[in-house]
Amino acid sequence: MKLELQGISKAFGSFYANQDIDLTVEDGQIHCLLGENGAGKSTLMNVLYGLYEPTAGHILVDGKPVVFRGPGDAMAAGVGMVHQHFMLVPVFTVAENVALGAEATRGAGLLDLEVTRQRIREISAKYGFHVDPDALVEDLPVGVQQRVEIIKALVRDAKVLILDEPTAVLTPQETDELLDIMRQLKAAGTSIVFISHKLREVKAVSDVITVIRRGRVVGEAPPSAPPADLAAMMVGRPVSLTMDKAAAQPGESTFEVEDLTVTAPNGTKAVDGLSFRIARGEILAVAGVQGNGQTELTEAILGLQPHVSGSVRLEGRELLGRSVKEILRSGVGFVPEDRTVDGLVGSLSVAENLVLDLYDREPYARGLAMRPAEVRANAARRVEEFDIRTPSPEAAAGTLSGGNQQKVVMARELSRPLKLFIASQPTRGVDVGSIEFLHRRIVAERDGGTPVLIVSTELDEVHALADRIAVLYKGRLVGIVPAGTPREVLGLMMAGVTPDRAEAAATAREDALEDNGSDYDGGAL
Amino acid sequence: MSAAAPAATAPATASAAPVSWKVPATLSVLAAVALVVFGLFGSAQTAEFGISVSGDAFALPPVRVPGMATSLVLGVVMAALAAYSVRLKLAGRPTPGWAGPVFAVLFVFSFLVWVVASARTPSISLAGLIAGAVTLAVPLVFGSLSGVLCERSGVVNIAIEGQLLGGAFSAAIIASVTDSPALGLVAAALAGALVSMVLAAFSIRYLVNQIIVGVVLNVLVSGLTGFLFTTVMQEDPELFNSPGRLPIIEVPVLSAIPILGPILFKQSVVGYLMYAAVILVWVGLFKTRWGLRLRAVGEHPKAADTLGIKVNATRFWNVTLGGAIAGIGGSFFTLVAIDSFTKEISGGRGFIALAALIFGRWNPIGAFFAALLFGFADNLQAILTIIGTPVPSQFMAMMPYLVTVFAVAGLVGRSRPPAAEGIPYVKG
Amino acid sequence: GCGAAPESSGPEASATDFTGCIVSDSGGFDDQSFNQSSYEGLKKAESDLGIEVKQAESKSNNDFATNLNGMVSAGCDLTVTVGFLLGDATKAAAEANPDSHFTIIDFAYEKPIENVKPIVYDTAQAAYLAGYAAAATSKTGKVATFGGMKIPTVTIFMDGFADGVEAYNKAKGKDVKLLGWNKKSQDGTFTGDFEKQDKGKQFTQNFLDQGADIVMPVAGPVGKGAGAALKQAKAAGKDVSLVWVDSDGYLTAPDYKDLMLTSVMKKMGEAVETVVKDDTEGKFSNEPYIGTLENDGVALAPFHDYESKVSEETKAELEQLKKDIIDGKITVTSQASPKK
Amino acid sequence: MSVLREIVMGSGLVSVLAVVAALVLGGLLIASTDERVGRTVGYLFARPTDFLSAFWKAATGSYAALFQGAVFNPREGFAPLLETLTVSTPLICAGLGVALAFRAGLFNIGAQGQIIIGGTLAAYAGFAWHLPAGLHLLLVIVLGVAGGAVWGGLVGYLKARTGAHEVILTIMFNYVALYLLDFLLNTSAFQRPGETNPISPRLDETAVYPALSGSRLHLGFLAAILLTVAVWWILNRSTVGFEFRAVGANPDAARTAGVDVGRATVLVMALAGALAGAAGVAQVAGTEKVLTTGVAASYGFDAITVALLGRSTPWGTFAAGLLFGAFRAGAVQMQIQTGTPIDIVLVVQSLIVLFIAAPPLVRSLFGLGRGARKRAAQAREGADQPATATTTGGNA
Ligand SMILES: Nc1ncnc2c1ncn2[C@@H]1O[C@H](COP(=O)(O)OP(=O)(O)OP(=O)(O)O)[C@@H](O)[C@H]1O
Ligand SMILES: Nc1ncnc2c1ncn2[C@@H]1O[C@H](COP(=O)(O)OP(=O)(O)OP(=O)(O)O)[C@@H](O)[C@H]1O
Ligand SMILES: [Mg+2]
Ligand SMILES: [Mg+2]
Repeated sequence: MKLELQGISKAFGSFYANQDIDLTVEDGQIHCLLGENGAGKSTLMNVLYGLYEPTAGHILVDGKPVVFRGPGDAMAAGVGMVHQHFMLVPVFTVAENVALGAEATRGAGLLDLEVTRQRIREISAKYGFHVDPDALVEDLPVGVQQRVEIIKALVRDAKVLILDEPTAVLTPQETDELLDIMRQLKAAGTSIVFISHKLREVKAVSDVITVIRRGRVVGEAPPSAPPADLAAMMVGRPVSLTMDKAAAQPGESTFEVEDLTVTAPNGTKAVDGLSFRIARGEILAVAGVQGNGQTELTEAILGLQPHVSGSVRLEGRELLGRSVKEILRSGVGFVPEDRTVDGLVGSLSVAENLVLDLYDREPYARGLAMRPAEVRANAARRVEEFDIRTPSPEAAAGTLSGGNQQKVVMARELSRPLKLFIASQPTRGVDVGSIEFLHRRIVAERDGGTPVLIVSTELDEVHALADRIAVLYKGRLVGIVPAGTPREVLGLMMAGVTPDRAEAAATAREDALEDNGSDYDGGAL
Repeated sequence: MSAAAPAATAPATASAAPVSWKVPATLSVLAAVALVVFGLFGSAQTAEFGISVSGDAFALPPVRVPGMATSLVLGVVMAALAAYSVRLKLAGRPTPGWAGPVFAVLFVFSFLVWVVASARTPSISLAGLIAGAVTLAVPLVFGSLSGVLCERSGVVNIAIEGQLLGGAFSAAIIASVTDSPALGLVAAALAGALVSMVLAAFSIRYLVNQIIVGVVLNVLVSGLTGFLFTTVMQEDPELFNSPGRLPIIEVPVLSAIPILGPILFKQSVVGYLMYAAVILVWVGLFKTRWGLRLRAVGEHPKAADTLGIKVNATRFWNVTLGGAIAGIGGSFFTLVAIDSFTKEISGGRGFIALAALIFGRWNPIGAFFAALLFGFADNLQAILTIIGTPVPSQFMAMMPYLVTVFAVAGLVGRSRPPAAEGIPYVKG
Repeated sequence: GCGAAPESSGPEASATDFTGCIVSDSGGFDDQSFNQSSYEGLKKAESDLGIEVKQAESKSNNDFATNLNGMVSAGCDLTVTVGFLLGDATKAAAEANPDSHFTIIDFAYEKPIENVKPIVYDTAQAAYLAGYAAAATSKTGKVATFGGMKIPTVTIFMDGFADGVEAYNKAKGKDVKLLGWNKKSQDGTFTGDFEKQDKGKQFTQNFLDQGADIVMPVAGPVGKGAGAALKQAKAAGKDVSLVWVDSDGYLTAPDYKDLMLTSVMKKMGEAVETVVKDDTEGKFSNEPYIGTLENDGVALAPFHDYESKVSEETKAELEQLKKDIIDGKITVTSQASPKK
Repeated sequence: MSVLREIVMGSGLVSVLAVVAALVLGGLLIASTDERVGRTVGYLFARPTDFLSAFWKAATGSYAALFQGAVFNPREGFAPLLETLTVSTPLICAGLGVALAFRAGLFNIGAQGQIIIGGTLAAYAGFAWHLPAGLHLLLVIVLGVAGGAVWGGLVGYLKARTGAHEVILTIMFNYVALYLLDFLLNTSAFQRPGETNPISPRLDETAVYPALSGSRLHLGFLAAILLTVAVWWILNRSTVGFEFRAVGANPDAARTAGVDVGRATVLVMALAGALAGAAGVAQVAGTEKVLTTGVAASYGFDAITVALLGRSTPWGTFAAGLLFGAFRAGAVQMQIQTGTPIDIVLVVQSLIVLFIAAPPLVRSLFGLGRGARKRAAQAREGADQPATATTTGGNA
């Protein structure tokens, strides 16, 4: 199926997220969209999928103009979409999620899930998915959830499949598998629109690349184009793709975790006998696929997890068993992985969020009374220092853009004397400029002599920040490796392979991997 | 194809769950109470339980049990269960699912034997107790089913009370004017649906906080029915407030089965509708396309939207349907229980229904049993005051409410509402 | 609407310029109990005597004082207040407005007030007769009563009823049991409010299940629930009957008239009308009115359809009991009886 | 703050129009059941002016009476306004309790029970003990407030400990409180000597709020103002208030920031109960001066509407309390003067709340339409109500 977008514009109020965009996706083509945060990629795809009505422009399917009044129309026309944020009902089973909206019934509206299960099994067999139709989606790892999303599209006979940042949450291995699947789909005649920030993948799989900047198409490029050129096209200026920082000057180890075990509510050990140390002036980055115990590890250190055993000592003081407040007071800075859930109170002002864990201390409070003037003064300082783009410090934090929300959290946590700094996904969803800034702040904190624990699923970020890298798999420590460890090795470790075996396997794989995929190692874009 | 594809299933390293002391501790305390209070300090009188009411086909003789001895035996069994639960806990394993209900039944039985044996007239009709529990539960069940439909589709329904009251009023006035209780039933459903439509319109179309709308609708319906009662119905009760009653329909033979017969096969249309509604809503919610979509818009409206499901329309019509169901429940007051309307005839039962729905974890069957538990406790306290307990009547009247608090705090605990409940869906 | 317009619509002329007013307690004028009876008495005075009537329903206790003040300023000559809850408010209003007259139903003051006439009832006397009649009529040997809330104006019915049953047992050497009220412990079965009629029905069903065949609900509208349960039982072939309270249920609750053994009447409407009449004639006094069997303020209603089912012997005994009570040979006691 | 902002943003006009719309609808209802209107409708086509004038008279007559009962009448001047303030006192206090809990993400349906328990303790201290003036009243207030606090705090404790839903708990506790009071009023300790009516002795003169002479307005209203200020301070200027708001808007983030959510839950429910307890004190030591089972009237439930109408802000609640107080006070006069059933006031009240809550509806009714849905969305975002509190099921 050939899909054409002609002169598409989409305005939100007076702001144009897409302006006069032309895009043609040929039959059986993998068409890649590149662009920085907020460039308008998702908006364009939402228009294509019938979720947004375009302000101007047409969509043509096989040369004929079509109007999509809703996703139903788009699906009927053969367009399927896997959203950036998964559109799965967590409490439904895989089969229920797949059936939803296109249910097979046995008269009288009775669901016939068996039909759906059968289809899921067929598709799973064809593409090598391992998906249990009766598993609850909320119990599944993200990689599998993503396959469910793809199955949803395939079940509806999608001829054009939109994949919006499908690899953001996957391990390198899972990513490779997904790329394989995409090639198979392409071979079967499905067109794919693929959105990703990771140039390595884009180059590996796409037939043609379109770059979007500030809502406009700025050019097309072949997959063979050098990464630096692509990055420059996206951002509109030359970009340095590597982070340079001075070598660490580790001091004594003041943060020690010993045999830490966290039992999840369902009885599984989310963190299983973990031991490591971090020295002053050192960054330990924890890599691993989401859901392998990173969340529980950081939350256990902060005292947020109920069933914990082992020992966590900071400067010789045991932290386990203390309240969150005591732990924060003892000098732990904490950036949670999901800022909107755990980091910010969206309806409170930026100023209030900047003292969210300091509100009852001098100078922001005296006794029971808070001191609004101090809170305001602090806000003015931090907004300035961290370049937080907000209409005013009194604006509700929830109205800021994602990157700026993240800066609020970081500003708060980095604005007091720390003895330990923990940050999960410190730059998730943040644009290049801000990433650079936040990374520099983290490194500065390290250089000030604070032990730093970073958790990130982005290998690029791990590489950029880490002095040492720890890899978690199913709650266990697979190993701690030095900073320069190649991503292939890390990828295998993230799948549970021990460091030495991973190294061996990675060397073997590298030879098999396609052309220029491995010479490009950095690239925060 | 990647050669190293790991099996992509959930990591399921089963190991020692963090079993809490809650269940073993609760069971132990209850077993001790049963043994000591019901057993050792129980009355030695013989307790008599009637299991047939006159009219049953095969009238069974009442069951008589010695008070103290029975309670002691039951107490020992409960203590054993509690000990088992404690042992499992010590071994780091949870108490099996069957233990709770079994224990509850034993406890209730032991309690019954104890109170009956120590009453002035140590004899109660078990059949009557249970039949009455169902009767008292009827409006609660309808009310909580309405709540299930609304909240499962994402709209908080505090207006159950108003829906019941509106249903009761319309049933009375329409049945009176048309001389047809059946039409009254239809009118009740329509009135409930109308209340619901206001709830839906304000919360979906105008994005008004759903709790505000619910609370206000209760007041509105109360005021409106009160006003019309005074100005219209009271002016000519013959014409406007004598709806006649829906007949009790007995299924021959089956209705004569002891205990079960009267509750299952000797009901008014509304009573049968209740069972039908519970089953239909359950099947509908979990086994049909309609239910799948309904639950989807209540859990993740955006996902439903991306699959071409009209979120707000789905919500609107299901909230309306819920109102219709509650309206039918309201007709119970004026077409079944008695045959006239008075102000506030629903007497706060909408709020109990709300509690039952949460207690029943947003599940029709759960809500049904929660309502039944409430009806049981309520009827039991009534019967106990009749056979004469030394406990002051006001404390007996508290029983159903205290039982609910105990059940919710002690046994049920945290429950998970539909994820998108209370949050209006705005596209884009 | 397409009738002809009337030529002129002058105001209805009132016969006197006397204004009679009434303030309810939170039960409201449709409580099918004392508010309603009193209100109907006043309405009767309106049509019989041509007085002007104003009414104010109280939604809560807070409204009492406001309503009373409103009545006074609306120029009420006599204001009827209903129930002990209005005791304090009536006293205050009466003392503040010595020229206005008041009468209060079901409540008497320790120290009489110049311009307030209490109307109280020794309801237990009539309930005693009802209890005797019920005990004599019961086939199962069990009779029952229940209340809406545990307040003296309710329990006085139950006390009298209990004594009547007891008197029958003593006289006949029988053991008719009373369910739902224990006079000694002053506790029993209550539905908890005067609203939930379905609960009244269920409670009555429970009484039937426990073997009772005659039930006296003392619960305002909730009594209808009892009627409904008994009607259903009767339809199922049971021989059951109802004892109504306050008014003659045969007339005021016609739905259940074929169940109506008798009623314990407390003639508040008549009393109110009399007080109004006296006042229009300038004969107001603050002398408490105590309704008794003697002055026919309380009475046992006729048996109506049950005339043939109650034995002549019982009727004669009831006559005798009534005489004995009037003569003071028998005193029916209740904690809630008005003090003379 | 939100009231001011509203006026500035032009929704003050919408509020006025909402009241107008509700009054018109209520007027239609009053008129349609009026006797004279009923008669004129019989010859509507023959002489429609009769009908219209009867209609107009019925509606405006009722509202004129309402106004005279609530604000001003020629005979008594502004005395009715004092009555309005009196009636609004318990509404404001209990409304503040509901609002405070709501801001912390808790839906407190339990004000009714909290008023009852507070009122009971306060009344007992007032009639059973005989103490010097000043001290006596102080003790009455302390006991009443403490009673409400315990009753509310108990719900908070159960929720924090077991996760039981506060909606269930508060509903059940209302009933338990009522029956407890019913029981107490049937014991001689709570009855008047020599009587068996369930009504307590009058509170000692030393135990009641001093009243403004010639009216029922008592010092409890001043207490209500002080409490409004206090709640405003707690919510906007104190560290605990900061905790409450954070917990209410995002309990996860609050927990991560070191707030003890369980402790905050207990504390906020106790404070909410204390405020409702103050409403109980206003009842027994202010207006009624005795204890009966009707001590809470329906204030506990009205308080929910008052709080929500006031957008759960202290001054909004205060204003909504005054509005409802005016309606209650006026309704009494309306009933006496025109015989309009008092229930109509409930209808008008609820219509006003519905209209005020849905500005787009009012705009379209008055032809002011502009992007109804969008503005509604913004209004919702701007509202100070936490998202979590709009579910019956948040397990904060
Ligand atoms: N509903 C909306 N209302 C207003 N502005 C919007 C809306 N949706 C998106 N935008 C704006 O449109 C721009 C494009 O957003 P879009 O989500 O398409 O970016 P993107 O290219 O997908 O970015 P990312 O790489 O972060 O996913 C952003 O500036 C965003 O703020
Ligand atoms: N639904 C919306 N309604 C109104 N404004 C919105 C909406 N969504 C986003 N915006 C505004 O659009 C701007 C960009 O938001 P978005 O988070 O998409 O930006 P971004 O380009 O991805 O920024 P960042 O890189 O910092 O994440 C912000 O100022 C935000 O307030
Ligand atoms: Mg973004
Ligand atoms: Mg995007």
